[in-house]
Amino acid sequence: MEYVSIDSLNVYFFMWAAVLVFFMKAGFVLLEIGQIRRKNVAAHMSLKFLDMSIVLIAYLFVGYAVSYGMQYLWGTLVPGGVDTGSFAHYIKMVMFAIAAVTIVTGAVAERIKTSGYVIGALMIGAVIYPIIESFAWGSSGFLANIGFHDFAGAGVVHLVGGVLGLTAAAVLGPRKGRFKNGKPIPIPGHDVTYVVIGAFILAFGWYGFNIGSAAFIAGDGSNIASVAIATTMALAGGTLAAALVTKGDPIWCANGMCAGLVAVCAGADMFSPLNALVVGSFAGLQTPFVFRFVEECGIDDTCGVIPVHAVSGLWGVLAAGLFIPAISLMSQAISAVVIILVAGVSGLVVYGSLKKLGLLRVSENAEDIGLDEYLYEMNVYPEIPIGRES
Amino acid sequence: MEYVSIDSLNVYFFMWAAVLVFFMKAGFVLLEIGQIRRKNVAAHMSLKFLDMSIVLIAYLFVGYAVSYGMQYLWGTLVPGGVDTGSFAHYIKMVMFAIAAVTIVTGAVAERIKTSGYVIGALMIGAVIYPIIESFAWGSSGFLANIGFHDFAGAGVVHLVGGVLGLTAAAVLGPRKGRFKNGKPIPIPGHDVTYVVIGAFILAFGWYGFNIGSAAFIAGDGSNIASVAIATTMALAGGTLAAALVTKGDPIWCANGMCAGLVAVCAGADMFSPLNALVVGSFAGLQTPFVFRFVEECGIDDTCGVIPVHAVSGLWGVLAAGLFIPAISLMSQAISAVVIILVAGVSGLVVYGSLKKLGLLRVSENAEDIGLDEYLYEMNVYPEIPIGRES
Amino acid sequence: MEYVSIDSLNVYFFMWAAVLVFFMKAGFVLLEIGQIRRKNVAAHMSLKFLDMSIVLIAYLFVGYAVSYGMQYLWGTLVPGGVDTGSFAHYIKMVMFAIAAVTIVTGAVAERIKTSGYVIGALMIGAVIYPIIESFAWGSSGFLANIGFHDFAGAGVVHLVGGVLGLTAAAVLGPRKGRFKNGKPIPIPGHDVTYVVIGAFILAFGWYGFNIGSAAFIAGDGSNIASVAIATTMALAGGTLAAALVTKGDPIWCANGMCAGLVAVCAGADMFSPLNALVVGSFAGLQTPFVFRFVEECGIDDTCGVIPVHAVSGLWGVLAAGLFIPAISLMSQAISAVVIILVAGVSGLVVYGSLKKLGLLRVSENAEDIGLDEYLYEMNVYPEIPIGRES
Amino acid sequence: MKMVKAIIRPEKFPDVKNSLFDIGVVSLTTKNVKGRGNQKGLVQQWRGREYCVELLDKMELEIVIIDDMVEKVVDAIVNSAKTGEPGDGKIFIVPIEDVVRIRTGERRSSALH
Amino acid sequence: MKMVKAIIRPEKFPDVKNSLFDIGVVSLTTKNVKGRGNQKGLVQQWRGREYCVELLDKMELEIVIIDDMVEKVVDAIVNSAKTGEPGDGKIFIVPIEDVVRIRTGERRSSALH
Amino acid sequence: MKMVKAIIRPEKFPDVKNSLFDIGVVSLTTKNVKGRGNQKGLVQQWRGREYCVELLDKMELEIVIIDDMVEKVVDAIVNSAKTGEPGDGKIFIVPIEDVVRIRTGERRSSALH
Ligand SMILES: Nc1ncnc2c1ncn2[C@@H]1O[C@H](COP(=O)(O)OP(=O)(O)O)[C@@H](O)[C@H]1O
Ligand SMILES: Nc1ncnc2c1ncn2[C@@H]1O[C@H](COP(=O)(O)OP(=O)(O)O)[C@@H](O)[C@H]1O
Ligand SMILES: Nc1ncnc2c1ncn2[C@@H]1O[C@H](COP(=O)(O)OP(=O)(O)O)[C@@H](O)[C@H]1O
Repeated sequence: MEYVSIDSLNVYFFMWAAVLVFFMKAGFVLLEIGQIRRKNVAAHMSLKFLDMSIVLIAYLFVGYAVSYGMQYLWGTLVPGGVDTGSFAHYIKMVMFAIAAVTIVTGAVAERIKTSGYVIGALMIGAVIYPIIESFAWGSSGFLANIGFHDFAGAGVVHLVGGVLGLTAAAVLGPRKGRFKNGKPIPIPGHDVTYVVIGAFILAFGWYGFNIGSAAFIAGDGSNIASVAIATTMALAGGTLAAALVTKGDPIWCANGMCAGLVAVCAGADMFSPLNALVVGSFAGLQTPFVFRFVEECGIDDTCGVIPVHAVSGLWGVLAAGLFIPAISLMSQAISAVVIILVAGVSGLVVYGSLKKLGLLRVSENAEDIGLDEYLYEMNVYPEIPIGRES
Repeated sequence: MEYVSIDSLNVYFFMWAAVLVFFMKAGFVLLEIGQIRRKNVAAHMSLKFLDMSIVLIAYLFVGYAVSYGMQYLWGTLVPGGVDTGSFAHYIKMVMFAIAAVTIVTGAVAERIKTSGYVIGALMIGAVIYPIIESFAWGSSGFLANIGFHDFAGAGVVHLVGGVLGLTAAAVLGPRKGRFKNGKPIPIPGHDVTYVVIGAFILAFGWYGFNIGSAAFIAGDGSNIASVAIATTMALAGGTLAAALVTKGDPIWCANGMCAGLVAVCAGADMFSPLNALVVGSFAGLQTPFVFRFVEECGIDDTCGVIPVHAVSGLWGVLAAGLFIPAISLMSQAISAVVIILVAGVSGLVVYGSLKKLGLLRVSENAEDIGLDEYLYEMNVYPEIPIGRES
Repeated sequence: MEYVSIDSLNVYFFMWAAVLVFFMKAGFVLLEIGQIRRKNVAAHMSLKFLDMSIVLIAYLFVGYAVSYGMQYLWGTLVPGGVDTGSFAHYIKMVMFAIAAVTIVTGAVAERIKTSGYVIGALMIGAVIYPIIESFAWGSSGFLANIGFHDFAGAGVVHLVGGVLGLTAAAVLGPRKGRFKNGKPIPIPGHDVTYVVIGAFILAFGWYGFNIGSAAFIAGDGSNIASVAIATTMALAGGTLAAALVTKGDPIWCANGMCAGLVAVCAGADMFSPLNALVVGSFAGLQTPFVFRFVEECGIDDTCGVIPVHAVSGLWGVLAAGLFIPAISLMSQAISAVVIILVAGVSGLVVYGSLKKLGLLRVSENAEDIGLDEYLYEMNVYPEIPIGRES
Repeated sequence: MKMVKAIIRPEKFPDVKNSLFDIGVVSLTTKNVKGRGNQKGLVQQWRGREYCVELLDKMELEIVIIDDMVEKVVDAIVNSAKTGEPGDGKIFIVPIEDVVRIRTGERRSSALH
Repeated sequence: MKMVKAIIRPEKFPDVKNSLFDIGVVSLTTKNVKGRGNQKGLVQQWRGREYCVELLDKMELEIVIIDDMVEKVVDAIVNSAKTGEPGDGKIFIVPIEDVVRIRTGERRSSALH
Repeated sequence: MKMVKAIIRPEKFPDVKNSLFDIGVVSLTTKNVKGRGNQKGLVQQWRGREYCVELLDKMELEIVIIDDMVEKVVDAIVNSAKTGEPGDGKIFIVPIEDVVRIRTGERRSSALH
């Protein structure tokens, strides 16, 4: 009988994970479009297609090299190229990259220009995210060297995506009608079912994200099983805590579930089930309050990216230091600050410049009539009469 | 070259399966909300979030211990806890548990109180389901000892869930307007597409459920491949049979597909493809007729849980005895009776008590205006004008 | 420690892939119903259930034997049957078969009779597709012998499905109102979101299709990783190219993504990432233009099956010969011609005969009032008022 | 002939329909409308923050009848649609100069039923 | 001026539109309405069990015209909307006292087209 | 009493509502309607190919008021709904013979507000 090599199992394991992470895209699409108005749905989906395809390409040519070594520059990661051993790693990491980049759309929905958004996504996917990735996960990254532990990207993916979203939303300004005399007025989305199904698709893919963040499957498999348990408990805690403070409002349950999953990422490999439950619960708990606070600050975070990704990501990074003796809270805190600074400053520069160039925000007219009509003369649900009180 | 240990492959295999089973949640949500009215959709999704998060937690602390040994009580299943070997088993079984518990919502939709439903789900997930699980799958469970064979839970999961749903629906009483002078009046759901997509998501996850019910992958892999074949043929038979007796009505095709998948669970490891085809076909065939019969009995089984889970589960348990020489029909029958009794009596006690305490059924007013408006002042599709003749 | 046999890993790997391919069904359903009118949605979903269940059964009894050897005839592929080693292969190939067959619905939607469609699907699944499969993938298939390389079915699955769709659409004739004095008039579908989510589900499943087309996982796993990279780059190229020529129209992005995935199939095992990017991009690029051209020819290809499956499949087959030195362009071209001839002639015969027998096209009245009302007296979204200008 | 145009609460429609049936009025046309008046707007929530929907869902019935039936119809509607709370709606009486039955070309009151 | 208010089968709208166009009537307003009358309700199924939808989908046209056009418009509608089966619908003639074109403030018949 | 029946652009509704409010008119009923007139149809695309939607989304307001208010209401609507482009809509004045408040049974003008 022939036996299986460790490599072939781990490559297959990475494929499994990468494919699940890819599917998170469908989750993001549904989660987000459910929270926006029907008149902007096609345009929003277009952003999601564009950021995905552009980042997939940019990361092959540039991003992966920035993160993991210049020998990979310009797509030399090809059969016959430098390093066949990196194939599986590449495919996993590129899926992480498209997830990180696409977080931003949730914060800028219903008012950003396609051109500006795409340029921003390209900058993030090719440069900003890979730089931070290299700090934390690159060989001899400087955050890694000071002891930063971020197993599945609470910091590298979610805090980065969330902070970039925050800067973009701040630079863009709120949607028309979102505030009246400084008071926030909710702009209901168009489909709560999509929000919920999107969140479940995300959670499904998240198992690939978290479990697949293991560098290999240990001999008895316990390393990946314990990640799965931590992930599950954080998901449960995030959902339940959000439910408790909102009487079970399904929009918040969906967001709380995601928040719990974000927070657990940093220490999913080392949290006990109880740790994970607590970490996830707190993430879910803060979500509605932070969302409200962000609103009060005059920032229009369309889909709640700031509480779900930025704050939960930050909390997750710190919680790993708090709960796990082997991880230094100080290292975690310093790393969080570094990440926030790098992401925040880059975000301000990128979106600030785009604004200066007039590439960031659609015209008031386009916002009024809706981006779908404006850009595509398209009605996303041609047979459903329009029922919103205008 | 290093080789892969059996353990690490099997743990990974369990993770794959568990993650697929987790995703069934999204399938249940869509399948069920498609069959209810729009005015109750948010509230229904809230139930699904709540039962999932609560059972995930309760099963960690109590349920798994009830099923598989008191050494696991109070979450001692932690890194550094009693038994790292159980991690992967735990994660698979907790996903089975959330599936079993969530079957009930389909029978009680559009009229149950959140509090009552959640208490019921907690009782089922922490105690009732684990007890039955321990009988069948626990080490030296007494049904296992008399030769009960239930490979993937036709009895333990579906018959239990279906019978609990039946008791809950019976205790709750029908939705307002469901019967007129004793004659059943259909209350159409709001979205047939959701019913169909939900069923396909369920079937997708079901492969994880069934294939993942193997305790390990055999050396030549034939054990899991033959489960996959049986599952596929049962799915085909269930769909086709339901189609034939309903002229291809997609709601029934969806339900028939699920019924076939339920029925094959008991003997999916031993059924030949032809066995599975016959078993699945009969399950699909009975679905519309049993649904009609249940209606005539005055029971309002909103989403058809009784034919799809209870009756198909029962049929599957018996069919394993009928078709597979190595399995005793008598043991299967006795076990089915035990399961029906335990689930039925517990269901009557739990839901009966909740009714007594006034925690079971929403007010007539809430039912009239819709649970979403009543509980959340929420309109689940804010831009779609309301088109139902009231 | 016990080690894992190559067989058990590969069987598990096939199961993973097969289950993903199964899930493509949900993607096809959403992609297609999004592109049709609401009044025909239930009937269309019924076709999808019927073709799936019938082909699953027919392929077990006949199709697999036609493709891979008469020893498998009449379902002898059973435990205790001829060849346990074929189980896993069977389950993978039957999922490929249901995908191939179901491509046709996209071309004939909104006007085909259930009976005619089902008979056609049965012919394809039991005979036509297996014959072509045996040419290319069967032991000593004659196309295989002349050096035809079709790793994941750009020719065998997509070109076949697309050409059959083309013949069916041509024989059926266009939907009422699709052309006015020979000028094409678009008939908008009912849900662009479904189109997009359907495409993402398809892409997700496609990873199973492509990666799972590997006959085994190589010792270092690099064979499956490089398939994954090629698949990803083709998907990115197809999406981006379609976006560029349509200003990001999400319907075209969705179709372009699928077109890229089709085209990469033939050489996904040997394309470099750059090859795959170019191959996918061209597939995405041609999609809107070919669709327009097909329209101008007076053929009503409801969901764009011809550009996405037929033309992209053809391009993929040729591209493998163009870009990969080890593959003969001549063999690819000859094989493409053979496939087109066999599929085209069979399609004309089957659909032509069905037309003669009056089994192909619904009555004008049924088309007017909608198939759902006509066949099932069903309103697929009972609470959404009808808003299309009739 | 007159058109009785009644704006009612949608949930009262089944009762109104029945009491119209009792006085022999079967034919009618209905519309989903939105209205505002004395009744306060509806408070709704999104992500837990309240907003007010000013225009409330109402149902409009249009019933064309001979003059002699007007009071009967008005009474039937008032009695069956009333809850006593603001928002019960209004009835407007509109003159109708002629009626045609499309199926037959009949005119005036003979076209009505 | 009069308003011709016609309730027709939705599937007849394209024909009605064309025959109105032939007599020079372009401007009109349409609504999706539901109605009941002589036509029996629609039998629908859910899970294979039948139920009856009493209110049927109809389309309402409102066309405001000068008095002299009324008969022409009525004829055009009757001729194009008729199937001869119950449910073809009704036309109601409603007096209109004045018309204003919002764009210009024009009044009466000059505001009509 | 009169019914002022105004067909306006949906996006102008908030302005119209406010200017009606300014002259004390709160109560009104609205409908989503579709219309055609001088304004050209809307070009839409599907898969990049254009098609024309002939009937455009409009909003209809029905406001029943005492005769003395008619001119004020007309002015308020004209001023707030006008853009000057074809498609601004029309106002029709319809006579109303009586009004009933369902909640109280009140009649005529006292039933109006
Ligand atoms: N003057 C009016 N003109 C048009 N519609 C009106 C008028 N007054 C009331 N309505 C309609 O009747 C509905 C109920 O009226 P409202 O004033 O809220 O209650 P009530 O009639 O009990 O005082 C309103 O939502 C509106 O649709
Ligand atoms: N008296 C009426 N008042 C208001 N609407 C009416 C009246 N009679 C008929 N209608 C409308 O006309 C539609 C067709 O009428 P119906 O009686 O079914 O057919 P027919 O006009 O052929 O006898 C009804 O569905 C209803 O909308
Ligand atoms: N004679 C009419 N009868 C009924 N509705 C009309 C009439 N004329 C116009 N309308 C309605 O008013 C809307 C705007 O009219 P239109 O002619 O396009 O613009 P304008 O009033 O600026 O000339 C139309 O879409 C239609 O709904």
